[in-house]
Amino acid sequence: MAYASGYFKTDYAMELRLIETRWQKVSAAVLVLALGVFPLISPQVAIGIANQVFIAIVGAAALMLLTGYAGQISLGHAGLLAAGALTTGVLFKELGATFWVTLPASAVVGGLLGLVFGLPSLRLKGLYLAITTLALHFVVAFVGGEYETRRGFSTGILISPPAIGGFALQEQQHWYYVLLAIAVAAMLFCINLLRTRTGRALMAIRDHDIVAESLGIPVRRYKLLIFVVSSTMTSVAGCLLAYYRGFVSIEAFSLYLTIDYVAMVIIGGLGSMLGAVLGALFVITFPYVIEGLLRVLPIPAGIANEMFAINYAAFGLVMILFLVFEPLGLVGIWRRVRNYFLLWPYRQTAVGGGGG
Amino acid sequence: MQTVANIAVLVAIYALIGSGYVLIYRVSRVLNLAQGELMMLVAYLLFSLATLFGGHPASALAGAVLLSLLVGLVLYVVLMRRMTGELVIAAVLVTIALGILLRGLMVLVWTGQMARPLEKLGWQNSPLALGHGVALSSVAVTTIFVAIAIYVGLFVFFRYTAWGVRMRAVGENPLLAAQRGIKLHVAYAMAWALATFSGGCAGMLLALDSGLDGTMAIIGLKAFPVVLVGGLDSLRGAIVGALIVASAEVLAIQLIDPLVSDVVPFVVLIAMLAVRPWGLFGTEEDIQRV
Amino acid sequence: MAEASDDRPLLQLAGVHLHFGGLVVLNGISLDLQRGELLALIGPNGAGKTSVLNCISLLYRPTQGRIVFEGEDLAGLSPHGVARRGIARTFQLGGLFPHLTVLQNLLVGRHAHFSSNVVLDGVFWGRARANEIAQRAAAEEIIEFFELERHRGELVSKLPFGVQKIVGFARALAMEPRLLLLDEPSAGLNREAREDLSRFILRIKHEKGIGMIWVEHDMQMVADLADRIYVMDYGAHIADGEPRQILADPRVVEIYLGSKGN
Amino acid sequence: MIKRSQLMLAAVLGAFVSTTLAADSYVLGLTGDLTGRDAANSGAVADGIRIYFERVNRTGGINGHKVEVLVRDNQSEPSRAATDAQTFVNNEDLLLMITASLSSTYAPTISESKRKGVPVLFAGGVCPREVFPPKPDPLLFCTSGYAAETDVKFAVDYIQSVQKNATLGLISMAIPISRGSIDQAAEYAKSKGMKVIGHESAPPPTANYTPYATKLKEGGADWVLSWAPWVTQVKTFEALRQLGWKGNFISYGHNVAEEELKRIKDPGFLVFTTNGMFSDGQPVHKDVLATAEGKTKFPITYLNEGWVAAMTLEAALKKAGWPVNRAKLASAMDGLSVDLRGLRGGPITWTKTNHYREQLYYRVYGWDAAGNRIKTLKDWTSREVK
Repeated sequence: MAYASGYFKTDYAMELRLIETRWQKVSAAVLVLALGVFPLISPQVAIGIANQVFIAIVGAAALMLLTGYAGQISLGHAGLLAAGALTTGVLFKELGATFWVTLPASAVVGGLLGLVFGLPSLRLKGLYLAITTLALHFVVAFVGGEYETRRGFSTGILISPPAIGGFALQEQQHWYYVLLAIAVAAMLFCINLLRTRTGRALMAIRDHDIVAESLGIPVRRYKLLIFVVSSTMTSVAGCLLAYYRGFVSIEAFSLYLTIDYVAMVIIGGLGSMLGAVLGALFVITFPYVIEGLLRVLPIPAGIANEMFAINYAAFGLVMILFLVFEPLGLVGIWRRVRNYFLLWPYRQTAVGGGGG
Repeated sequence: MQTVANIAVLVAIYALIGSGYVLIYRVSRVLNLAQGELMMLVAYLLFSLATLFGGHPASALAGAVLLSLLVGLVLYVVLMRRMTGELVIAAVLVTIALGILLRGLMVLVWTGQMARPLEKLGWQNSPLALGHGVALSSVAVTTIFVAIAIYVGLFVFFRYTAWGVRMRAVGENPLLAAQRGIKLHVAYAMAWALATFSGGCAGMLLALDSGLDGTMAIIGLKAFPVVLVGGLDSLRGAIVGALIVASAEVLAIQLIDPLVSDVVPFVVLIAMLAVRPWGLFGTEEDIQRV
Repeated sequence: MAEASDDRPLLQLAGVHLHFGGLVVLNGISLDLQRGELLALIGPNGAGKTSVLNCISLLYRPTQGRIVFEGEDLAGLSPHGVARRGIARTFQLGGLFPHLTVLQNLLVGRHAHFSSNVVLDGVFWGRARANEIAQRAAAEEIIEFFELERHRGELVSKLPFGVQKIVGFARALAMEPRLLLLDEPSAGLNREAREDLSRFILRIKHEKGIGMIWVEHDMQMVADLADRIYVMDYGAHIADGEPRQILADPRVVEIYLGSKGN
Repeated sequence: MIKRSQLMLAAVLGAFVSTTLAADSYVLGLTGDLTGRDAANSGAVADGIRIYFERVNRTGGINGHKVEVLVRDNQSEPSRAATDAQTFVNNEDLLLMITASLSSTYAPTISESKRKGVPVLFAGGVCPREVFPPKPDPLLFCTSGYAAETDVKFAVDYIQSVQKNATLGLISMAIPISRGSIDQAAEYAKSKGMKVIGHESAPPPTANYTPYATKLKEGGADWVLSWAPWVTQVKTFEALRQLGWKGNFISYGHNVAEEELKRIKDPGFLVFTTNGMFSDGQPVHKDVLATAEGKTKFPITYLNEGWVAAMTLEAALKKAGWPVNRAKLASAMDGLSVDLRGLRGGPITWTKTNHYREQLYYRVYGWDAAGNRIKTLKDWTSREVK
């Protein structure tokens, strides 16, 4: 993917670099700088949105691995997020556990649940798998709800901010850097996974599971593996969400949350990690943008309440438009725009997009 | 005895909602997760028509029925037609998104408040004593009869009418059906219209019995385990599924703990998915196809 | 690759039956394949040739009979276990992963030769990185062998069908098998591509000493290349032996003429 | 393309700017269930507050400054409420958050308010435990009518005062707060020597309430008590009547109760409430009617709860003066007493030890079939809040 002429690869190790050309180095540096400076110059609200985006990126990347790359459709994402958050809440409330205990514990619980959520994938595909994971979501929600009610935490569990070496993580700015680091780490993990053996095996299973099997890939083991990996990541995202929000409540993990995440990977563009990032960014910021638009437009105060119904309907509409008119998602648009500028001033139809 | 009557009513409701899922799935292999919103929409349309023609309840009802068919048709032509040939899951997501859109629009148009179409029609939902100490509301009794009528109608339609047979053929093998000159889009559009109609009937009857608000969409989702237990592509399955789920639910309320009733359908569903994922009357190869 | 020195056959099928419901697909197929032998499997459409391959790679489980590879009964294995024992195959329609590049497809073929795990892959550390570089070099040899250099980075779905078939062949060879199952590799290829294909098959036989079962319709190619021919019809064995002798066999001629007459 | 992105940018900036430019007015933030399943309650509270402050602003504001209420919708979903609360507390000018939605949204709101020391007023829905005596949270205040435990005890006492040996049936919605309160009602009624025939709990979306009603009827209940969202209460009652049940049903009077009594017209359907109904015809009721006419999509009788909250807030802001900050407002709210002029049975009084109120006043309303109007079955009865 060399953009400039005069860049030559001299061994296979060079091909494994993520950032190759000078142009890429420059743009990466600009991106790092922009991300680093952002919380220093932005209002609190914007930093808060960014923080939500970072957590969503972790969850969306996990779902992208599972659905976009391994082809396993899951509607249990909210249940897995809930599992992580709930593990955190329970350990905090019952044992007073710290962040260093709850985070790994959430990961373990997520992994185990991933095994349970993944078992149906050995027999079922597509729609039926989606429905089974949906059913499992309801089981998690029921267990969580019963726990909260029976223990008298019916309006949710309040959680103290995580303390890292006596420093409590409370300010949006501080959260920003922590969550940014985690989101970047999650992305790197996924990108690495996808450019190595595991990732190729997953994509092989997605494209042609019988062929993959006859090439020596233990398909069943890989299906379970990716469910476990994805669920662990999701559960960790749930743990982060619990700390970031400062509360855990099973009602926060409704089916709509699953739909949000599915929307992220679809709108972003299935089969692309960049898509997971763009999707998370889009879905999280969308309501704020619509709200901002409606606020700029002259709307009589009397129908202020309708604004939210408009927001809600608009989300549905945008999702429909993406599914119908841009099945490649935001990544598809991004590639077209990029190719346009790469080839400018020559007019040419888009070349096949290999990257992402 | 009252328990039996209660089960019968719930079976009728679930079977009606379920028929909406089955009709679309059977013909076009798309799972319509906007079913709850569609039945809610039809119920609201009835409410508006009832407000308009308060004095003519029959014309309001007839209007709502016609509109339900039209809504299904328009939805297919404008939206779902574009999803033919796309990934199944993409089509399902479109229906989810459609549900979100519809719900937002309905709040905009009708607000979130409880609407009571029965009053607007000028009717009374008086209790009917059915003997042996059994009583049901008149709308509940009507629901049972409507469910029977619609199911009989659908069976006759699919077995004996030319278009019914064609729609079945499309469901079984669209390629072959198209080669035989059956217009796929017409069959799909009819499936959507019929599904909106029968689901809409459930919505209207529920609204007539106990009013109409935003929660109706969720009731649509509650009937979802029903069709999965019965088999997504079988009308007979929808009846049996409704029977199983409704009985389990009512008996759980009656004998165990009302709190369990909410989970029971999903427990039944998970058991079914573990043993026979394609449902009692579903076709097995569907699993490979999707 | 350990060269076993025993003179047992590489692969042995003994009385293999395959039934689907009431349908008899294979009816008592028995055959032996020696190391480095090129066995052509011929017969009219529906004779059950591909089913034989599917039984060997365990995509179908034989209803009855034994399949022994290098002295090991395959019955207890899974399909991926069979592949790891050294049996590779190609597919009639290519069976490629359309969203992967040629290089990635070959690397999937080398899956079993990696020794990393998911965690190492994720952090791209140590063995994972070393593996990627080493396997990349191995894949590059295959690319060179099949003269696929200029297609290396292309998505396979964008390649012409003929090239796709070669990539499928290359992917199977990338597995470093001792037995190669070829399912109509020449179908859909033009003459020039068929000549390339013949060259590859011969080079594999002579340079790598891999045993091959080759399902083929092109009788000219079969006559030119095969060591031995095995003829099937209606799931049963008709004849086997030297190409010259088999192609002259009246029963074989009748099957082919008869099937053409239909 | 460029145009659209510019518009987008303008919109986003606009959103930020509009929340930061309002520094010369009192800025309050309301997060409520405006389109979710509690919209009829919460939406009306939000409308009441909005309409009240519109009038305040027209007539010169408070201490010469206008009141700006930023409104956000949370659909009673905790994650949306968390986002709303976060947006509010990060708005430097915002003085106080108002919440009007189901209790599921309280935890995130409280959690955010603590981070930045923003006082919270619970203006609709149940009051959280943290506002009750003896040690209320210094930042949390509540004006809403509900009081869960005290409510159901009053109702049980009322039933017993009407019928000594009633057999009591109980129905809740399967949400924690409702289930918990009805459990308490069961315990309390048993301790009072009543016969209690179980506790039914219907999930939020229920297609048919008849199975629950059947169980209550067959259990032989002659009184049924419900403390739940309105749908569960009224649909269970209607299902009971469909079964031919002849007993009395008493349920908590949410702000929809007045319209519902007029609709149902059943002498056996009673509501107990802390809010006076508009049928009382107090001057304040006429004032609300005149002010809100044509400004809300809800029946005006729904607005009482919002009006109470707005009257209280007005008093608090007046007391806090100008300039004001979050801490100053919170301390002004400690030790505030607001005369509600007949919207409730008595004033709202907050002290350092009580951010709820010291006395609760209940009334029981029912339907007078002969007079075809709402009638008061039991006049204001006060209960000590402990």
